[in-house]
Amino acid sequence: MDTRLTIVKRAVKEIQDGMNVNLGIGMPTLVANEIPADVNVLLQSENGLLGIGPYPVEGLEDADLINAGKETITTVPGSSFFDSAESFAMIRGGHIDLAILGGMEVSEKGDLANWMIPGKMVKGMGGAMDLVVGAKRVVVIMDHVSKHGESKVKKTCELPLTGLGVVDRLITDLAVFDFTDEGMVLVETSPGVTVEEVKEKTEAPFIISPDFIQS
Amino acid sequence: MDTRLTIVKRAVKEIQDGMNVNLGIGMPTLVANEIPADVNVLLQSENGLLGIGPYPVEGLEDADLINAGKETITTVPGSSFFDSAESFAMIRGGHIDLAILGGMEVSEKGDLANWMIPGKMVKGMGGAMDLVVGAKRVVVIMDHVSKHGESKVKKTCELPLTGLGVVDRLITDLAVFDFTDEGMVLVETSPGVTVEEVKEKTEAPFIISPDFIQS
Amino acid sequence: MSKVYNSFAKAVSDIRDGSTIIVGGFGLCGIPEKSIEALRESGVKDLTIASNNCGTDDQGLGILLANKQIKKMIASYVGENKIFEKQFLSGELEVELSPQGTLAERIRSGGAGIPGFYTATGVGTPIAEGKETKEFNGKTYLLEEGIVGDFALVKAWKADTLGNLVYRKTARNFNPLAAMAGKITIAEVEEIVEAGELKPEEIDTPGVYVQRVLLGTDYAKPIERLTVRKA
Amino acid sequence: MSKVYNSFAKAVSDIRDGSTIIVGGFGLCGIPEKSIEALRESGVKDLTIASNNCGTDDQGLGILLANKQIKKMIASYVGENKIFEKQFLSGELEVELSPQGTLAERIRSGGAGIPGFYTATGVGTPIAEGKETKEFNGKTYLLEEGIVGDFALVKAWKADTLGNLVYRKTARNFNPLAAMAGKITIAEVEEIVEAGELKPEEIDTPGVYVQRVLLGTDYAKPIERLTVRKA
Repeated sequence: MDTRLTIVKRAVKEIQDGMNVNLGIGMPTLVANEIPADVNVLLQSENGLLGIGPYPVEGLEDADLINAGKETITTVPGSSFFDSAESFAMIRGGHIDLAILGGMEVSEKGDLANWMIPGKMVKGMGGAMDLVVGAKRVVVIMDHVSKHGESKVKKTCELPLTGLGVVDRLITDLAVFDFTDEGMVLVETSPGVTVEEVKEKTEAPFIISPDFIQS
Repeated sequence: MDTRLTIVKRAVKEIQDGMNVNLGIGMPTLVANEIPADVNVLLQSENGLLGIGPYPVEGLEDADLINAGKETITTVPGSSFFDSAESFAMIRGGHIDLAILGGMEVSEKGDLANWMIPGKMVKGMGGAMDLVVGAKRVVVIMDHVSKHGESKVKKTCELPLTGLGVVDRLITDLAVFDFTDEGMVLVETSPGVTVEEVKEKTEAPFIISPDFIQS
Repeated sequence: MSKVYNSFAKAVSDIRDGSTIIVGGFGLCGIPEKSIEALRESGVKDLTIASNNCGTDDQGLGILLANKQIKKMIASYVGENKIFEKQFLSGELEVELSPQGTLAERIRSGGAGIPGFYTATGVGTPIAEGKETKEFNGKTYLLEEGIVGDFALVKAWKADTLGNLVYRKTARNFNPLAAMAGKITIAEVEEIVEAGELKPEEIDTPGVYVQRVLLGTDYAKPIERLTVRKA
Repeated sequence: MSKVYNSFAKAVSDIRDGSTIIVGGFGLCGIPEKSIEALRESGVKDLTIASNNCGTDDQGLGILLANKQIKKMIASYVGENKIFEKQFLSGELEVELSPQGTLAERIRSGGAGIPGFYTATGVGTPIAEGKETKEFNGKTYLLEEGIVGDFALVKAWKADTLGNLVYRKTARNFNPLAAMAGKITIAEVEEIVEAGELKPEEIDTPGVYVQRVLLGTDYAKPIERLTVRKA
């Protein structure tokens, strides 16, 4: 199983029946495909839709019906359209149960950086800054280690922040962490991954949960 | 002609073709009946309707369709329903061309008092404070002199204010005043009313417009 | 995952003494009659209620006043109620008057995660007392704060089982805003349909704001000022 | 009192160099294609544009960039545009990034007469630099200011002759907000009907916000990311 699929399959467990969920662009979008049929959720798209359905059947795509990633989509029964101010009233006002976003760096205090690399072209934060402060629960999914072999789980984020102390849970290809008043807590490791390996590849210090699960 | 009708008939001249207008509760509501058939206006009701129609035919009243005065009404073609936040976005945001409100006192600086008499029960200001700061043009209609013979056009309002310097035009049974950077300006007197009489019954000092009209 | 409750008594059973409740409606139009009745039956006290009006002596929120269940009222106009007057003058009832547009926006803001906003409404009036002001482009504005309710009671026309709501005519008024601002929003309606039967474009309040949906029957829908013309 | 214009050139003819324009749309979905084209033809310069995105190299607002008509862009995401990157890096183009929800609320606020509001969005990030903060209940919020446009360009599905607008699906997005915030709002649509043909409850944008209505034809409606499944 590639690391992306490992992460996505773990992330989908965060989704519970009855939730309203916002999935970020990129890897988080893939989580939608893994939601079990008996789990009823409404997926929110911040451009103005609650109740995203699957991609349209070829030829039936509609340019007026897209998600926040600008992909053509469909709607599910019970969906609703609204304007972008209403959409972010929902997000900022704490009505979205769960947001799953990608990350570039997460700090031990739950700070998140995922929108800007200094020196590179600034593309903009889109709705990410609103989502991380507004959603009831924020789960970040990302590779544990960068392509250059550096830990992306930092003592302090080096990249400009998306939000300060906003991450509730971090899911990487190696482990799952929670961010609590006591600090960063290791709650799981992925199959075949030891706590030693996680320690080695994590710049930030962490404590181990009493409920720690070795997969 | 009673003084109410004098005022109402003068007030209706403020309404121009194509305007969106809010008429206050009480005497201002009567202005609607006097709008000429060839003048197309949309009347706004701050509870959430643009396009108030006449009272319903007896037996066809609908408890779910009322104006801000809680009277049963109808709608005109081109009307729209919306919530109260949207309604006041319209008002506060300067999208209503004209508001006609009743008054208790108006000062020479265009301050308005029309919601509260100290010592008496406070009923509340409803939407009046929003209307006077938001509408593009605010016209107040009221009797010139109180039942006790006192001028209601004051140097300074004695009653608690609804708004500070908000009145564009005041129409009474005796006269019409504008409020300008130069001060309060007499622009018209009612039929049979002399400038002398207006001066006598007006506590506030005023200047006479170069375009003054003696009716 | 249906949000439909069968009992109003059960739907309001976790509203406790001292709760803050946002209630939809304008005058007696679009008020959550059945939830208000259930609240009276429950007997909870010391409520803080934010609603544009406070009913009449024997209708709407007036029945909670008569039953001495309201400690504080946040409203824009309370003129139709003698019991209100009596309790206010005796000091039993605390009142916070908020201009109607400010109140509507404060409730929306509460629901939208906005703790405060600036408005020109009320500058230079008694409403400005004790409030911070700030200048923007040389003009003075008041800081007004968002309102969040422990609960919100709203009345809609139709709901689906996911809590999506559609309102009827001017019975919409404060209801969509109240729905946004309740931590737990209880919606009563005249018809409940299956998810998918309301068109995505006709929904006024997305179900994400609504936790409980109830079917009400025999709505009184009192008319405060019957005004008609001859056919 | 019809608000219908027959010429896009005429409808944008009073937009001057240096104007601030709010433009609806999300990506290339629901963008006012014809008004943007008319603006390019008019050649006005030094525009400040507030819009969630800035089109692509050859679509949407991108064609105004390519023609060097934009001085400043207020947006939340500008990633799809190489000309943008070039002009930004050369200093030709000024950019103000605003988080998407903050941008939507700033535009709504501008239209609603609210000069500023507080939000937790962006606290502790580069977006907070130079902005006032304030605590509410022990939590820090940023002050964000409303945006008002000299003009707004919006795209709707249908209009009536009074300027009432109805949007289609997710092509609604920023359009109703832009409509509120333009001193002069120019709406282009795919169908114009008589006043009274749109139901009062289906209208998304009341005509009070709209000054000019135009019928557009041959909409390109480009799809940025075509994603489909097999039948």
